[in-house]
Amino acid sequence: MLKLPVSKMDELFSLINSERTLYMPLEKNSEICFDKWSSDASIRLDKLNTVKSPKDFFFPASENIAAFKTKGKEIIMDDIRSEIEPFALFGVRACDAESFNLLDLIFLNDKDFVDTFYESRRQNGIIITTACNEPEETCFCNVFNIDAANPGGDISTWIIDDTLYWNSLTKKGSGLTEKIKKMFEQADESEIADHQAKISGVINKLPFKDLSLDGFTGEALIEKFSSNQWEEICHTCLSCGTCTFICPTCHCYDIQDFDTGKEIHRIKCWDSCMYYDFTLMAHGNPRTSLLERFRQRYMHKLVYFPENNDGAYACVGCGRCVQKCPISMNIVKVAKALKYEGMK
Amino acid sequence: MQRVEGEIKQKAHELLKSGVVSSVLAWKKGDLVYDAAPAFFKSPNALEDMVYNGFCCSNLSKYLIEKDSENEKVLVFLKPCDTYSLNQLLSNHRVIKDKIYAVGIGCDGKIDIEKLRAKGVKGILEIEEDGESLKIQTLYGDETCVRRDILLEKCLNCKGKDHMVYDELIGSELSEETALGDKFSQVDELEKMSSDDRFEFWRCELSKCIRCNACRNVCPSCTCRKCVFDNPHSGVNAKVNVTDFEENMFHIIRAFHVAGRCSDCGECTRVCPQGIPLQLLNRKFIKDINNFYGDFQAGETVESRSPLFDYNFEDIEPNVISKGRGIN
Amino acid sequence: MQDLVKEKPFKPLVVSFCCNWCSYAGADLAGSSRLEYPAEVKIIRIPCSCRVDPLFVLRAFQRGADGVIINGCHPGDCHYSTGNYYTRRRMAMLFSMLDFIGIEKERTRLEWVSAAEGARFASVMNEFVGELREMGENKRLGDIRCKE
Amino acid sequence: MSASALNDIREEVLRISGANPKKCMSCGKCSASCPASFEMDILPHHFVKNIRDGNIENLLKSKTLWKCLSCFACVERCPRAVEPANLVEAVRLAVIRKKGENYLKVDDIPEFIELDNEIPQQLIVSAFRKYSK
Amino acid sequence: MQRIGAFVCWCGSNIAGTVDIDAVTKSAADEPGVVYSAEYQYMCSEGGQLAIRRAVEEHGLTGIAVCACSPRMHETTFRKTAAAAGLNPYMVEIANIREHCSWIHKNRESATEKATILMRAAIAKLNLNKPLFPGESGVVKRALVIGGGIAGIQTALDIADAGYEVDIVEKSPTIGGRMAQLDKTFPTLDCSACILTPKMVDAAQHDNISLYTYSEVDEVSGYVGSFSVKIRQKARSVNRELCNGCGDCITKCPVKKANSEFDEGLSKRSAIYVPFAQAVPNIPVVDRENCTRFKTGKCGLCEKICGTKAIDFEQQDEIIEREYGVIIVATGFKPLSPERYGEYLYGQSPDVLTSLEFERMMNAAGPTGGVLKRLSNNEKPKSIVFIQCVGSRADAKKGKTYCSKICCMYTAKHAMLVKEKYPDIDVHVFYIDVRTPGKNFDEFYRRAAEQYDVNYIKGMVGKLADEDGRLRVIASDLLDGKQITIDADLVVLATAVEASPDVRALGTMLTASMDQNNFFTEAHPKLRPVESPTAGIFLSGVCQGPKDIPETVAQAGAAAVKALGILSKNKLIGNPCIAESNELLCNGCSCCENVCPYGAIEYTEKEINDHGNRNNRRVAQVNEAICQGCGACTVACPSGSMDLKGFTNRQIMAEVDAICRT
Repeated sequence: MLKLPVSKMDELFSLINSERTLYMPLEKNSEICFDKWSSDASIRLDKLNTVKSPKDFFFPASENIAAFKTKGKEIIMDDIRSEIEPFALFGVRACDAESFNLLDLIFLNDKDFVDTFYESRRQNGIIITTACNEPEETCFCNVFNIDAANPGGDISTWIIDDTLYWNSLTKKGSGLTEKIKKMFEQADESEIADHQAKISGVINKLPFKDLSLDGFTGEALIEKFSSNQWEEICHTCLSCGTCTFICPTCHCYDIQDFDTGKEIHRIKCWDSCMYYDFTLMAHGNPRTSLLERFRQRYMHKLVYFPENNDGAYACVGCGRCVQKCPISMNIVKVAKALKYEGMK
Repeated sequence: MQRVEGEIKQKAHELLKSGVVSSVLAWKKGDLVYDAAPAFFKSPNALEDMVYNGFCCSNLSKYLIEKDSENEKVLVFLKPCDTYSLNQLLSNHRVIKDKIYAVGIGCDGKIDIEKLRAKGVKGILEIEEDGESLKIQTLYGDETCVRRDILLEKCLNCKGKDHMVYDELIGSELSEETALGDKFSQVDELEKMSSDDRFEFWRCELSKCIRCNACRNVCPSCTCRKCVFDNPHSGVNAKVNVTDFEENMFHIIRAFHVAGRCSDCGECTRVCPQGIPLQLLNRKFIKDINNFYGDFQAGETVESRSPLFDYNFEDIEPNVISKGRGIN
Repeated sequence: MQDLVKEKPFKPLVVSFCCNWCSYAGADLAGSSRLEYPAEVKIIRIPCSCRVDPLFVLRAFQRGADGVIINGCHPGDCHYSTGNYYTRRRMAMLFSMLDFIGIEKERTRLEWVSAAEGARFASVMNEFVGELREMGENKRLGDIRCKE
Repeated sequence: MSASALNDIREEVLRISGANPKKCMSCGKCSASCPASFEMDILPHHFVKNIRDGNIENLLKSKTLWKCLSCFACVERCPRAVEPANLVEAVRLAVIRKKGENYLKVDDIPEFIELDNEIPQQLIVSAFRKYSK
Repeated sequence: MQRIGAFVCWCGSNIAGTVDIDAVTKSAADEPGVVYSAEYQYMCSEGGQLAIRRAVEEHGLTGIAVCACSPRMHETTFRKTAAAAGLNPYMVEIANIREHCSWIHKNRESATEKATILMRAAIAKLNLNKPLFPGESGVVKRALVIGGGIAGIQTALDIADAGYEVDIVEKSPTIGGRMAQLDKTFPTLDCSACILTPKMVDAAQHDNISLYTYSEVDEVSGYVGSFSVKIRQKARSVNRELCNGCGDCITKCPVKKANSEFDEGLSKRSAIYVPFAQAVPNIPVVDRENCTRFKTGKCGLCEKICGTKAIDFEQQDEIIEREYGVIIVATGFKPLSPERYGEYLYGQSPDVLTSLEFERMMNAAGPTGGVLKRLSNNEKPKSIVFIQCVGSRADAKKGKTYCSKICCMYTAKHAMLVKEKYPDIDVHVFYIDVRTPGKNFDEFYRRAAEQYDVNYIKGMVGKLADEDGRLRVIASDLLDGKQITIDADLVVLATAVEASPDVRALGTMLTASMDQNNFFTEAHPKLRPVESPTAGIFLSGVCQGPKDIPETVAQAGAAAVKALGILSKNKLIGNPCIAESNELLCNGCSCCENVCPYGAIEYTEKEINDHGNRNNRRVAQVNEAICQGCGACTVACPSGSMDLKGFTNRQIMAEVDAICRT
């Protein structure tokens, strides 16, 4: 473990930026989001979660994946793949860091169907996490065994009073650390123990800390699926995509074509299961009602995903949906409403 | 407020029990103190969770759309500003008046929890409304705040405390004008800027758009079965904004499609997760309509006809505006 | 080297919507009177100016138009009696909104051209293209994908 | 008086009166309705025409200015809402402002008003202007 | 996918002189959907059309793009060519490379580039064209004329003479209208009744004409070709079949104090009455408001005297439902009441009359038997003053903004009639302008001034004052610049022509647009002056705007011809480029309905099968027979469910895209 006075952080960022493009939560146009660091940027590491999760660094909202054009009556396909520059994300929270592992399960796990666009971004990105000093009332990462005091990623950091603690966890992390090591002093893990305990203390007071997901298993699928709770909880859902688009783990996308007049761009873009045209096919849509789409989202996160991925829920407890849903619907409410369905 | 909540609950209880209505559309208490979600209540027992407090911001009229297909009557509670939306929906035939029982309820302005967070208040556990001041308990100590400072943007430009349509009123004495000034002041400010600065301003704001459609889906005037932006046959559909142009187009067209029908309820601004002041676009249209064609407020009456579906022989020429010789 | 590369004069792309009954006929008259106006102007025939959806105007800008001009019958002369009155309100709203978000107001125009006003049609087009030449390329409302 | 000064007066008269002499169709209804017309050198319809044509100079000197009773019969009767009395009033004002000297002293006014509290404000103001020439 | 043929026309040197035809033809071949491209000297010639027909056959073309002159010139030609080749005529698009290109550009390079782009736009649109089929609807061979004045009578006679059945609905108990009230007509001074009465009789006796007097239109639905109308025949209290028109009832009626509408209230009539001697039909009406029997339940003298037992106090309004192919509006006018202009003392002095009242007084069958007298003292007047433009040419707040057109002429007529009969009476006419356009009109007016010594004074009357029983007219003589006073014994006001405000309700029923003065709007002010924008509704007479008798009759005939144009068809073939609503997308919000100038959009509650989801929805439906295809609704529709066939959103966008694709 290494450490460095907070006053030298700018110097550190400058050094990392010289190695690879550095992104971190910045305030710009009264919005805080991950953006390209510069010496005069307004850094907002105090902000717990950016509204937009940093998942778009690996899985962007839209991406051109192919292009075609015609020459006379001939169709020519263009290669539009571009080289991904190495980059680093600083200030990623434990929950968001875990979300990348979940996305890996989708885009990388099946070796026959690797999303190479995602893959090259993953390979080129280093995730530097920061422990959460002041968890919000909407946080429930502990439910998924994520520890805000041990935030994970390639490198974990803690900002405790005037000191930044730095700990590499992976080979990629160590690689970067090696290059900038000269700035740091050595530190001992015991130095952060008190701080970690303090964070755990706050987490123990969080309103949703006791949320239980017992019983959300494949065996209970039919009972959960056919629960009559769904109708009641989905009734006032607006079918907007807020929850999906700010969720760090949602990963559905659509493929659409755009004719620029000179060529066709084939665009991969985020989709939301809350939209009525999600899974719309030539014959129609297998999910015609709001209830079905709403149910899909939560069944996917809480039942289907863990069933297919060794029990990993497609949720990291970041609390974004709890904060931002226009009608205050969120995964916590759903989990509570369905708690007893299918419990033996 | 608590008394009004009691009366509202009692009214709901009474109408549900007597069978006048088969469901009640109101707000439901959640786990967090500021959580007041719109919800339907179908039995008198369920009414226990009903709540009416400073966080009940949702404009419930949106949920009345196409309730006519169901053969039942809904009791709905509407704040003064929500009744404009209901009227507009009635005049667009999106709601059938016979299928609803509208109770107008008083409102003294609703609280924007995001404004509280923006003040740096974290880990909010309890909020106690004590007249004009709020006592807030957080994970990190107690705070206080002046209520007026964290009112929703829409409440700062309140349209007034009169209900435009209702079957009966409850707690209208609660109503208190919260309007602080001219509702067009922000539009005026922007108009005074140079074209370049305005462009810069809207680029900054609209570039934040994540195209989640919350503004559209919450809007009581956006009631299309299938939005042009969702319709693959329209030629303009897209699921995300790939370029600046798409960000601009989505919001210009959305504002245009509700121009003359927008009841200025401000839900678009409230629900935008990115905090884009979308209501300004609608306000600009409202201001223009007022200036060019005479004062008009959509939803004031059911009979009112959108100025865009009307004309006058002497209407202003668009070039006069676009050449800057007219208003601005 | 730079001096040798002759800079191409800017040719604005103009989409001109003309109603079938008055303005299109006016444009025809400009043609049969051999009244010149810039070739940058391309005309789309529509039944009435009230057929112009703001989406079409935005679409033209997206695809690289530098100016959009809508032409209809003079107020009171509409073939469909009231169409152009609606156009006038709609375009007043649209133009004002474009201005509000910072798009140069001179890029959009609504003109009344009767079937007898061939000369006027030509002079309006000349004037409009002249203004656009001075203004230069439409950068604010274009779609980068369509420009490459 | 220079042409531009006269034009300025004309603009000012149009602004103050808010009337539009171009609406006049020369029907003469104003003159016909005017109870003071027998004493006027320039009849109301002619007055309007002069303003429309920009012949301000002779209006400034005309008897009509001081013979107009401001009874508004012409305004009431004018079929085209031209408001001749307002034009006369505006020219009168232009003259008064030029003269810069009031024969009726402001100090005299309270006494004057005490005669009758019921006197309409407009009458007092009109009379004040008229007799302070 | 379409198989498109592109045909580029040289138009001799008209196009080929400036545009590189070869280059345009070659690049057309590369456009999507194009399987064949060719050029020809004159595409519109027999040879050119034959080339197109052959190409369709040889290459299995589904659409034709012609790059040639304006579609306003030859679109119809090429549509016919397409039809002759077995294609749907709407699978044709024209790129206007002559008027919009070769004729206005001199530079060959840029003209060729532009022609190529215009060609591309036409092909882009054509790729999205669909065959269109004009709708057909049947025609009910019967016309309805609303209003039985000279306009209505003339229209009805013309239609009836052409062999079609016509119904006239007239509000009052007799046909004849305003013209029947007139004494003489200008500029010939012939007797109004003498020329009108035969027409009234013709109308009544015509086999093809049915009269519904004392009737009003209650409800109209349907559209051109098949309007469905409810006519309310008000209770006359006299059985039309039994009455023989003897008039005994009228003589017997004890009530003699009711105001005669026909005499403008200047004379009295009984409670059971016929408006005037020549009334058609000659069947009395009981004025229930004045009838003692209806007021008190007693009396019934008429019933007793009637030899045919035709009096029926129990009679009820009768509703008649009829189908019509066309409707002609001939609702006429009423004179504006001058009471609002206090300065004229109308209603205060019995010696101030309106022109129509004066007309009655001059009539031999009128209230005074044609003797001119002061109603205040029954003396012969020595001096008469006529005042023109009463209520006309005014600011909207003060009267009517328009010129009533007929007043100058009828005032000259009145002045002349007075002078003819009583040369010793002084006649003065106050005018603002004397407007006499029309055949022999100015001559007529000059005759009044020159031969009859009528004193025309330019200027308006300020006010009238009652001076010892005479009327002092205080006015301004503008030519003298002097104030004048004239002591008159009689003052006649030439009041404005005004459309009766209750016509607006009829306009709404017919969905026929009206202007702010309650005159019906014509479909085009110059080219379609007798048609309403609403198909199948025609305008006859003053209901469209002020007119004199010859103009009214001319327009009545014109309206009849236009109506016959429809009646003579067995089927109406519509323009297929009309609006179409996609019921799956329709919100039922009424936005489109609000802007439709024709009332072509209706809403119905309908079961919609939305991909298996069935529910009842309110959806818009475009009536193909009424829609004219302007497209106003398509933009008002936020969801895009309303689209215009032949000019769809996608087609126009495709054109935009093609033009911008540089």
